[in-house]
Amino acid sequence: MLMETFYAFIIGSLVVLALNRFPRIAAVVAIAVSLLPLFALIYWAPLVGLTLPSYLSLLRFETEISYALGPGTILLQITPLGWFFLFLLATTFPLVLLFASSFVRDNAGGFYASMLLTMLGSFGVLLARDMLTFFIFWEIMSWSILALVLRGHDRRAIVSYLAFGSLSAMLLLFGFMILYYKTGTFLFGEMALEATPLTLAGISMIVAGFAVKGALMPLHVWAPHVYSRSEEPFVAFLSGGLSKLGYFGMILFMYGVATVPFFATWGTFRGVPYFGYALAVIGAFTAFAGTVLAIMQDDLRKLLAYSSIGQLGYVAIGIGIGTPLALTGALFQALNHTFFKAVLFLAAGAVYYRTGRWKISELGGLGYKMPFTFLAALFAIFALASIPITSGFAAKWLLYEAAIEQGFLFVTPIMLIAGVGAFLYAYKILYGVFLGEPRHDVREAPLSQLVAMWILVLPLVVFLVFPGWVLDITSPILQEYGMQPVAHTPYVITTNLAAYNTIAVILALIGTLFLALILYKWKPQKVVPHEDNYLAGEPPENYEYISMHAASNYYEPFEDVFGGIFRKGAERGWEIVLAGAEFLSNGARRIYTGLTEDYSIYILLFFLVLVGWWLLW
Amino acid sequence: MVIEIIEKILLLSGMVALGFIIGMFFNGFARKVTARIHNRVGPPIYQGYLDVFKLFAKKTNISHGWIFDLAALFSVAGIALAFLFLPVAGISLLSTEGDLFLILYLLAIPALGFALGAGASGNPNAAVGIMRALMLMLAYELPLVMVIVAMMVHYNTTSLATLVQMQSNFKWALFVPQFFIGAIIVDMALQGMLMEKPFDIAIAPHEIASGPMVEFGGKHLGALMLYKMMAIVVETTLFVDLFLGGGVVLSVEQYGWIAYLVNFLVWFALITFVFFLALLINAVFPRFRIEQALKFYWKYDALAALLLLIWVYAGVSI
Amino acid sequence: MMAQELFPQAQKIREGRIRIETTKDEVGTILRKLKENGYDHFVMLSCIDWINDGEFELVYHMWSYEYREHVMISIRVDRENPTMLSLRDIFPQIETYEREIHEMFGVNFIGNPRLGDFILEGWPHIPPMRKDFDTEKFVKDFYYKIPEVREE
Amino acid sequence: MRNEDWKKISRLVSKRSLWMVHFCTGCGAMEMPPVMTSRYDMERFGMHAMATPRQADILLITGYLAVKTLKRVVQVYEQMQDPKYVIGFGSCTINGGMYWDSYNTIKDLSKYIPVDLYIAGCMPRPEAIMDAFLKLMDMIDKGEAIGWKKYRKYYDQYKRNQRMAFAYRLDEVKEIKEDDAK
Repeated sequence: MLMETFYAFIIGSLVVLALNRFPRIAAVVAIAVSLLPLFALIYWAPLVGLTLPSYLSLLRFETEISYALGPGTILLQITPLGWFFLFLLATTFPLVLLFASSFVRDNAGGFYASMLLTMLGSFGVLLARDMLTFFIFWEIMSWSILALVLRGHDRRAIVSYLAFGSLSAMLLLFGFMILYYKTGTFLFGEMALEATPLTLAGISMIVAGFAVKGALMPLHVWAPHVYSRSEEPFVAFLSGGLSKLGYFGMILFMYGVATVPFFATWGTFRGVPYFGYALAVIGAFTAFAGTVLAIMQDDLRKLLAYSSIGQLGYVAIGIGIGTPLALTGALFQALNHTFFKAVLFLAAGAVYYRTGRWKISELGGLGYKMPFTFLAALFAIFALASIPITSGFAAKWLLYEAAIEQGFLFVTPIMLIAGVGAFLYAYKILYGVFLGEPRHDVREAPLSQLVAMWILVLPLVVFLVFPGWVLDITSPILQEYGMQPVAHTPYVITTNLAAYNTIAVILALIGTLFLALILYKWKPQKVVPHEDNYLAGEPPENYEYISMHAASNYYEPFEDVFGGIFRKGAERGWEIVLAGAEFLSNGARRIYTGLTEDYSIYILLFFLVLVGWWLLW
Repeated sequence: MVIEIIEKILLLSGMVALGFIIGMFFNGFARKVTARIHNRVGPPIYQGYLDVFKLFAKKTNISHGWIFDLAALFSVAGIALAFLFLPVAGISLLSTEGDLFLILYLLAIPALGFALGAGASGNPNAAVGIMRALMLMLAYELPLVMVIVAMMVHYNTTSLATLVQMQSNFKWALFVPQFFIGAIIVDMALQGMLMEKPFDIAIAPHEIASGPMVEFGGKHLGALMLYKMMAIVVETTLFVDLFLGGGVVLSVEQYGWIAYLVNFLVWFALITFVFFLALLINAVFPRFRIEQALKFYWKYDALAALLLLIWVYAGVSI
Repeated sequence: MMAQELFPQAQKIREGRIRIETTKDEVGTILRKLKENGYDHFVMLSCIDWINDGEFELVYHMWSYEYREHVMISIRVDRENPTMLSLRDIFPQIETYEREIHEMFGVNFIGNPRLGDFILEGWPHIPPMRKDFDTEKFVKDFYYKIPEVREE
Repeated sequence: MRNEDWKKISRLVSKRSLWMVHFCTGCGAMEMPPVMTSRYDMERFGMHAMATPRQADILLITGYLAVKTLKRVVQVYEQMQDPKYVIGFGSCTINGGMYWDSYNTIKDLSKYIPVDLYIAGCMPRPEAIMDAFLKLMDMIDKGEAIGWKKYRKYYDQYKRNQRMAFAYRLDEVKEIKEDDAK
């Protein structure tokens, strides 16, 4: 019932729109519809070598379909790559809607309808078998995202999204046209690309178009505005799920349509094609700059937005390097990022829901007030900082290994230092929001929000112990592209350079924690209130004169050193581009004088050029 | 099977205990050396043991809640974990199960755990101290990872155990010209890692009342002292493993248990020496400001590391 | 311009030390004028309790780095109801001295918003620097009468 | 091992590792640098200056205490963790010293917090300070330095005296009793 799923989404979105006045019922309907991709995911699981019990697959979904729609045909087929990204989107989506059921208040029907359409588009994109289908669903997704961005009522966000969205669409369209022109087919499977500069330009355009969606620098400008001015459940899905579609497209076109030998025609650097190397360098730069910018933010949403950009830079590095190890790492990083960033955005939403504040410097001390939100966020932050007690580390490890395997001397340190930078902003979130002086007397977040967050935390914990399970589902993707899968067992990943045994780490950590616990429980302790704090002997009645929470301008020395270089850098660059475009179009306007004589001269010149070209050729 | 597991567990806990014992010794050693440089008598060399014992013998122990307690737990557990993943005197207990990247990230567990607890105390001094510590970490990690990456590419491995093995028979990385410079760069980074002067910015007792530790006392402080002392052992061992062949001088196959003993003694002498170098700098320097530290590491140290990278890059492709 | 040229009533006590006796209303003008003419350092504000005259004397000390000259502007206020206008708009640091004088002598400076507890927190008696406050008696009646901690 | 033995060992070790927080009021702080540096070197005994009362064992009060300062001293003292010891330094802490007739300095520190040891003199020489440290270590060893136990036991009396001083009035007692009744 593949086509029926699409109909269900369309009907579902109409129904929730009609149920605008009953947000609860609308939420239930939307969640019910949103579970369909999940069933599809389960039914298609054998494709990636997973055998799930048959009672889980309640509904049957075709693996391949061609559906006549008017003059054209919609061609859909599930591939391992599509399955992997569907796994990210289909698991996040219902939970995000669950969170939204208590978060979104006004015009809820519109919200759910747009969300369902977004998912419809993504579902189609992931299943598309040819470029036309891909483009149609891509545009459905993009425009329904615009509908959701419009709900934020922020001019900057809307304008930047529109501008970069159209740029992305334009680049994709041009790229598709070039590919069609050179190969004569729309089907991904039948395209045989010749290594000509034109095809390379086409592929570059397509990759650039996807880079906009993946918020790769310098095409990221829309992301911080959109992320920081839209509703949190949507942003969680946008950052967690939808931004991955850009990277899905990149992998599809760089390794499915084009191949490594195709890129290698133009030379390689340490076994990596120059094209991929450039992408990896851009990715590394994005990871570093995104991290530095995230460190400087005070708005929680902006911080998370820049952190998203930075973390997705790693995915781009992996795709750029393009060895089996790197691709596995990129996919793993995409998976981790989906879950931890969704949790973090949802936790930020929960904090906002209770306190009504976004600024980190105005929050504080919520760890004791909202312990479950805090713990979920803590896990996500550990994953974000890739501490080896969550699955976050395995992905980064694979990427580092891949970079070292290729002998990348200059990209790897940037990746590593961006990883260290992640500790800085991770701690800024922890301290500014959850630790420090308690400033808000609030309750724990509602149950629906907690459930959504904690289910999203689950994969981080599971794949910590069994990173091999992720490698199991990425192996078919690599095999499809003719690559050797990474050697692994459920908990040991082995590369040419070293091995990583998660069980050893976890057991050793449990052991040492146990030792520490013995040491620690040896003596009883007394819990004192927050007021009993050493401030050079200042008695608590004078605390009103002292700011106990040091979260505003937290990394001020850092900003003193780096602020000038990074702040506003990208936007200023685009402003220059804009000024250039304006200058050029002003120049172009001068040609259109409105005089018949001038136009006849132009036509004459045109013919002269044509004749000259014909003569010389 | 069961006996093997028990054996392994005993070995590992013995290793952790050894690490703590050496760490506590280093505390007294450091104070004694500093005192002698200051022309003082200084405390007895076993002072570290007394201090830790006293802290755990305190009658009241004040906590600020369960997040505060995580600091003590995670700092001790995390640093012990990092120690287990290091090859010590050629003995690699768990070091084949992970690699250098894992160790670099394992070192973040105690740091972040500690930061978590310090932040939970709600003291502004602690927050400022943590800010400085994290920024210092960002500062010294850049030259450190640059040199480490250069070594990884040069030796074509990321595993520290393999690296130590490749340096056996005195083929120390220190004797390779480019990594001699690398060792100097990393030694400077080590000064920041150990938080000795001029990089004791995060603690700075005279400015921000010992920074992150401001609210810790009694057993909590005892746990943190254990962490700091063990961190000395871990960080110096990392240096010794990277550049000085991990202290392996005799091969175990040839000499049997004597080799273990000798290697162990050599390892101990080497880490003491590395720490001693840091102490010499510590004893005579005042303190940097945090911007100065950041600029020092990112300008001079990282620039030197960049030259090293270029050298290695040229060397590899020839 | 030096203080003596500015104010004819100024007396020279000795080299580099000038004293101007004036009234409550004029002190603001004098301070302003001195500030404009190189006497840019406000040193301090002091107070003397002339208990027999029934007056407080407030002395504003100014210093000029240019002329190396110390100018003391002295005014007298009524002891029973001591009030004075706050001059914190001329030199902001006067605020602190006014707080001190208020606490130690009970002079009320109109226009100073921070006349609260300063050094003595919650002092219930008459201001301690007044000459009719007997410190020795207070110490004997208070500090020495606080009981020792009895151990059973 | 019996509890007594354990206590004995713990005292034996604790006395060799005394960490100190200085409460530097008045002129007494001037005498501390020689004690800490190479001439007298108190680190010989494992003594160390600490930054916060949470970490410290000894509270060293060097000089006179105004009532406002006393508030801070009490706060600092209560933030220290048991066992904790107080050393009163100089005559000011014993009887007010040269401030015997000041309306604003307390005369006898032991009325407000329990003092284990006084160092007489104005100023005490560093030798006297070293001697006091040795004496304190001896007292700890013998179990005589029990100021922190006294503070727990007679908490009401100490608090009453403190409140009297903070209010500059003897009749505060009534209010205190009412507070306690609540």
